[in-house]
Amino acid sequence: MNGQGILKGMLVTAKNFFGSYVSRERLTTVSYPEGGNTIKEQSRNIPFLVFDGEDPVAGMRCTACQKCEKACPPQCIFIEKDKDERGKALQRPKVFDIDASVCMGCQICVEVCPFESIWMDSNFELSTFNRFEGLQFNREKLLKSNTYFHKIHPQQAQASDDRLAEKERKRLEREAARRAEKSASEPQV
Amino acid sequence: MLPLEYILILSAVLFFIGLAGVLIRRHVIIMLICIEMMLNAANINFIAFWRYNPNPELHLGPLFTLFSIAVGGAEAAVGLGLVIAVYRFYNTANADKFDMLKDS
Amino acid sequence: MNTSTGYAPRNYKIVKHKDKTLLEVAMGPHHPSTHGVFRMDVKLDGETIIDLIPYFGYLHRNHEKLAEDMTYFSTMPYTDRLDYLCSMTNNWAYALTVEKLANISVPERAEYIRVIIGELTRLVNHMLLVGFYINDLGAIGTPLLYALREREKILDLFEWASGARMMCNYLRFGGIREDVSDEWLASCNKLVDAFPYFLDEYDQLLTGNEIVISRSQGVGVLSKELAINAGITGPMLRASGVNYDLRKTDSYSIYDRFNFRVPLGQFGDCYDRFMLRLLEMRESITILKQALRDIPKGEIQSKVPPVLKPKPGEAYGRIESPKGELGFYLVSDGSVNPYRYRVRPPSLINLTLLRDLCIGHKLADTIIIFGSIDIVLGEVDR
Amino acid sequence: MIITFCILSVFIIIGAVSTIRLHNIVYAVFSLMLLFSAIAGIFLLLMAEFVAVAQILIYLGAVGVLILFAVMLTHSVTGSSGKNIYSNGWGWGLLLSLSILFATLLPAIYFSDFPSDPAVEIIEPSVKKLGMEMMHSCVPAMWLIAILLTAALIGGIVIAAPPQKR
Amino acid sequence: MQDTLNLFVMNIGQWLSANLGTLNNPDQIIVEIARWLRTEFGNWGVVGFILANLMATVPLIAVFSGCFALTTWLERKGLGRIQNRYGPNRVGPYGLFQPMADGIKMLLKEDIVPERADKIGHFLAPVIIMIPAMTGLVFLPIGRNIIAASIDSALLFFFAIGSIVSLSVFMAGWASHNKFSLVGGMRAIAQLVSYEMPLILSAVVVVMFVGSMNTSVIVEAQQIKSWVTSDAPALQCLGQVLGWHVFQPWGLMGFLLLFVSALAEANRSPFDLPEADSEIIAGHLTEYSGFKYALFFLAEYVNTFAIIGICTTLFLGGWNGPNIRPPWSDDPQALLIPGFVWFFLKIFVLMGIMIWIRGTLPRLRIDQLMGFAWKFLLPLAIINLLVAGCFYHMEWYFGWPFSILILCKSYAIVVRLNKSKLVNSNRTYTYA
Repeated sequence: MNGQGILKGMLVTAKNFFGSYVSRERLTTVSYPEGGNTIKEQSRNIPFLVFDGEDPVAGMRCTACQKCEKACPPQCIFIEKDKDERGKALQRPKVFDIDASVCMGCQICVEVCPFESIWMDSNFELSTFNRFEGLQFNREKLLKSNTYFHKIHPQQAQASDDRLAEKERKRLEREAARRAEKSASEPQV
Repeated sequence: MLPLEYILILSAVLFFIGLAGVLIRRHVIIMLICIEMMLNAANINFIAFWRYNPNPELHLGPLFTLFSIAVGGAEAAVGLGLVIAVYRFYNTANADKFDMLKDS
Repeated sequence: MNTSTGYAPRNYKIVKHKDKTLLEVAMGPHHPSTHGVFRMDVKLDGETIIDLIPYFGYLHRNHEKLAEDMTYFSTMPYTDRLDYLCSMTNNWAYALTVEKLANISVPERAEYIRVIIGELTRLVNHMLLVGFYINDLGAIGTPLLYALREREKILDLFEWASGARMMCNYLRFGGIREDVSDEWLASCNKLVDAFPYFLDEYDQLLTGNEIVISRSQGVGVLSKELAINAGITGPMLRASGVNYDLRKTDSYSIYDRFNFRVPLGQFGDCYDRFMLRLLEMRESITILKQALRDIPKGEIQSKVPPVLKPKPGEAYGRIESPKGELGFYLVSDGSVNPYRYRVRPPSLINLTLLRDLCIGHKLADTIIIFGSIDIVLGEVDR
Repeated sequence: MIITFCILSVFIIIGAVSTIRLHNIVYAVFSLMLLFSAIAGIFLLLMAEFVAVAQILIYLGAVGVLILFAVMLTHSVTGSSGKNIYSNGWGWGLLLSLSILFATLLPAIYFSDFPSDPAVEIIEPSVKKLGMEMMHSCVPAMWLIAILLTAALIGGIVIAAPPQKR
Repeated sequence: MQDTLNLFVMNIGQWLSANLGTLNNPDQIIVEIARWLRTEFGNWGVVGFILANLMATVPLIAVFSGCFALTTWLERKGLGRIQNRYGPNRVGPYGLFQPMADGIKMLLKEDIVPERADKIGHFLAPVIIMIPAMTGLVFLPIGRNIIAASIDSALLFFFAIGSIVSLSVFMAGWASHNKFSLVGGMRAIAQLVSYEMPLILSAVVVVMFVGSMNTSVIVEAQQIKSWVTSDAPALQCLGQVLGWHVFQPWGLMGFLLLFVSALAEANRSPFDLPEADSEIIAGHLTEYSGFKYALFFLAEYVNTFAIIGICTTLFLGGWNGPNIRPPWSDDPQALLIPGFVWFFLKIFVLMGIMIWIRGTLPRLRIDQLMGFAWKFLLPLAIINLLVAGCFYHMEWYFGWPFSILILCKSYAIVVRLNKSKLVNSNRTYTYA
């Protein structure tokens, strides 16, 4: 109990006290509204749906295949298929609800989606005044343009565009190959 | 100014209440407290007579009161020690129950 | 002696015990230093503890039953919530078990990144334990906030790699979800080089401190035999001097490539457990340095069918999580979701000894002993 | 002078009576504290400054706390005692103390004549003189008090300590 | 009433012009204003009499409550910076209005009294804790003759008043009928009573040297008279500083003992067991909320100020500081910098040290706390008393080495005695 340990400890706190005025590395507080935020490129919060072009509903990538609805652990996605005027099922969700109060941002829906249509948004200021309507994100609230996607996740957006372009190219090739093979079979008859 | 009789009456009344307390109450600690009260009544008298004494610079009153306060403190310590020891044996602080010596 | 004065029932009970009257106090779920919702019913004679009954289960979320009707893949984010302080080691243990069950191989680079992430989580966990332990001792937050300051840097790395700070959900069966960029590895290197400086500062502040020494030495002594019989694992076991570290014995994944040492305590009291965490942090840094030095390039996830249907059978995978031996036991009946999903939580098994360690100590010591056992209620109650 | 004296004596009477009449022991001790501080006020009034300080320090600070501890040790935590708090022969006790008060004390004061105001107007309070006096003329008394205090405290501890199992 | 008022105002103007012109004694400004006010109140009859008495105590309460507000801000800023974060910086510039915000919050908070607590004790406890806190300030000599009451046995009165704190803390603990606060109350009594011994014994050393318990006499004695009256300004400054008791060997040991027991008496950091928030929630303050809690808080801080004030008066030379005689003034007693500046500077330095200690050290356990008081501080205080006695009678060349040797030796011995056998602090860790 001869007090040296205590004095050494006191020196450390003194060093930190004066250090916090001097070295930026010690004072790591980010004062939130003014000091800006530390959102990284990959940080994720609540999913959103991507659409190409101008009209959100027309350019929507999602084809309501309901894979994400089945895979979502807390079951917070609800999808209803769209029907055109004659009652034939359309490849588009009429209702696409995500219950933001249940969603835990685990990004499983993004991995499961074959059409690269659902991605994670990094905007975290989602506070609303009522728990029910405010946090039920319907289709209109979820749909965001591809340019927005490029703005928040540049690399991911670029990679997904390349994959889509690649798929498009392969489909056209198959299309051309089938047309070529059909045209090759037709002239003999 | 303040006649001496008033102070003496006050200490007498305090002494009476202390004595009454000892005789009336059955709880041991309250009896000890009342003894303290009687002691304090005596101290008031010491100081009162010293104050009205023609040559108070002898400081006999305060000296004697200091000694009596010291004795009062010691007595309280020993008294409470006894109370705790007796309580541990009898498991009650009620003075009427301490009748081990009575030949009932 | 009739002491009830006709009021509503009192929030404490006077209990007769042999000849003394004891005060039974509920160090209830709403107590500032129980690291979450945990209740200890303590019988006090003055300040010394006569008897202690732990109550937990306040945070039970039915994790294992939930996992039985979800696919293997969907349970992965739930394993983050087990020991919410080190989420990635839970993912790793779960992924390891599923890989053993469906014998999926893991590429080199993924193994290295898993080791790096695992050791970073060990740093985070040990820092938090030391910080909260000293906070229970009474230093108003200073050591805790130094630890939190360093933890922030590591959490930024996690967010950069996996997208979330604590609930990372980053590991997949057969590898990792996303690759890690080179800048990430560079900043990880910078952090690992700067870390020992923080540890020296911590040593100077705490280990020599007379009050810390007198408050925690000789408190809550755990003997070797009792530790082994009670199935204690992790730093608490090594503090009593038993040399049992899964990274050395099992040498799972690629731990046999790194040479690092395992510190052992001498007396097994609170001070040893506290010191052991500090020494283990230094060992983790040596592992991190070696891993960061020779991490190869390459793909990060082996081919895995999107909907995993492992053959019927069972597997038990375990890793050395910062709190002890974290094990997952999976029984699959060939269908999409597991037949039985069981977690071996190190915190719960270490907690069973709380009563034996606390009897006879002061009220203030129970908080210290409870703090040194390193409990996270998410893992205890599942 | 008279006004302060009356206030203090009212406090003294209230404190003393409530110490006896109160059922709850802990309240009785708190009223005892009030009594001791009023007595210290009286000492200050009579210009015995050092004695007032000693009274506060010893009685209020130490003996009062000692009694509180004793109450805590001997009582349940609530501190309130049973219904009837008076010993069974309490009427006779009251009669005896009343007779002592009116037969001996008050007549003694009434018949002997005392000076109506103090001979010396202001007494110069000096602790140094008191100290000198104590060290020169009353040294044997000091020794005696020292021995008595140590003996009393050690005795008190020995009695109160729980019996150690040999 | 109207004419007396403007008569009063006119007098002030005329007095100021007369005195400020020939400011020959800046140190005594407040004293002269007070004397002038007292003469002014003299002819106001009973109201004047009451005002004259209030003039001694009301500024005292106002100033030290202001210091309390400043210290809460200082404490939160200091602790924040020690922990590498900003202290409060949202309320006003650099968070300066934070104490006000806390005060208003405390006022608006609902004052919950637990249903099973007995109302009288619960209500009286904060009242009774305010008495010793405020009366303790009366004996502090803030300036040269700026002191509320310079009683002959001022120091003993201070310690006597200080011992009432334990009573009110127990009442708070016992009255709120909560198991944790009862444990806190019992701990508080044990700690306060057992730390009074070293507190008083380490203060007795100074009384032995100065020969009187009057605080202003003690402060007067801490000047080297010959140097102060000499005319070289450097010598005057040194005269007022080197005279402090802390520069004597026994004085330094006495100061350290007094400061450590002051930490315990004011329930500050390593000894804040009564309201140990990690073990027994807030000890005797658990069931208090709203303004009663603020009263406890205020009383605790003002009690800390009182005890630190006594530390500065006894050992650091209350209002003595390196100030010189103003060249333009004629009377030899004049000083340039007013005394209370030094007094409050020293108080805030000691308060800063307490905050620094609070930011670093963990808490002792109750039995170690008792052991520390009885087995560590008390013997050292008694040895210090003996050494000071010999030092008083020895020549300085004998006295200094003798006392330094004895004090260091006794410190080492007491430390070795206290090092308990089973604990060996240097642990070796084997690596497998």
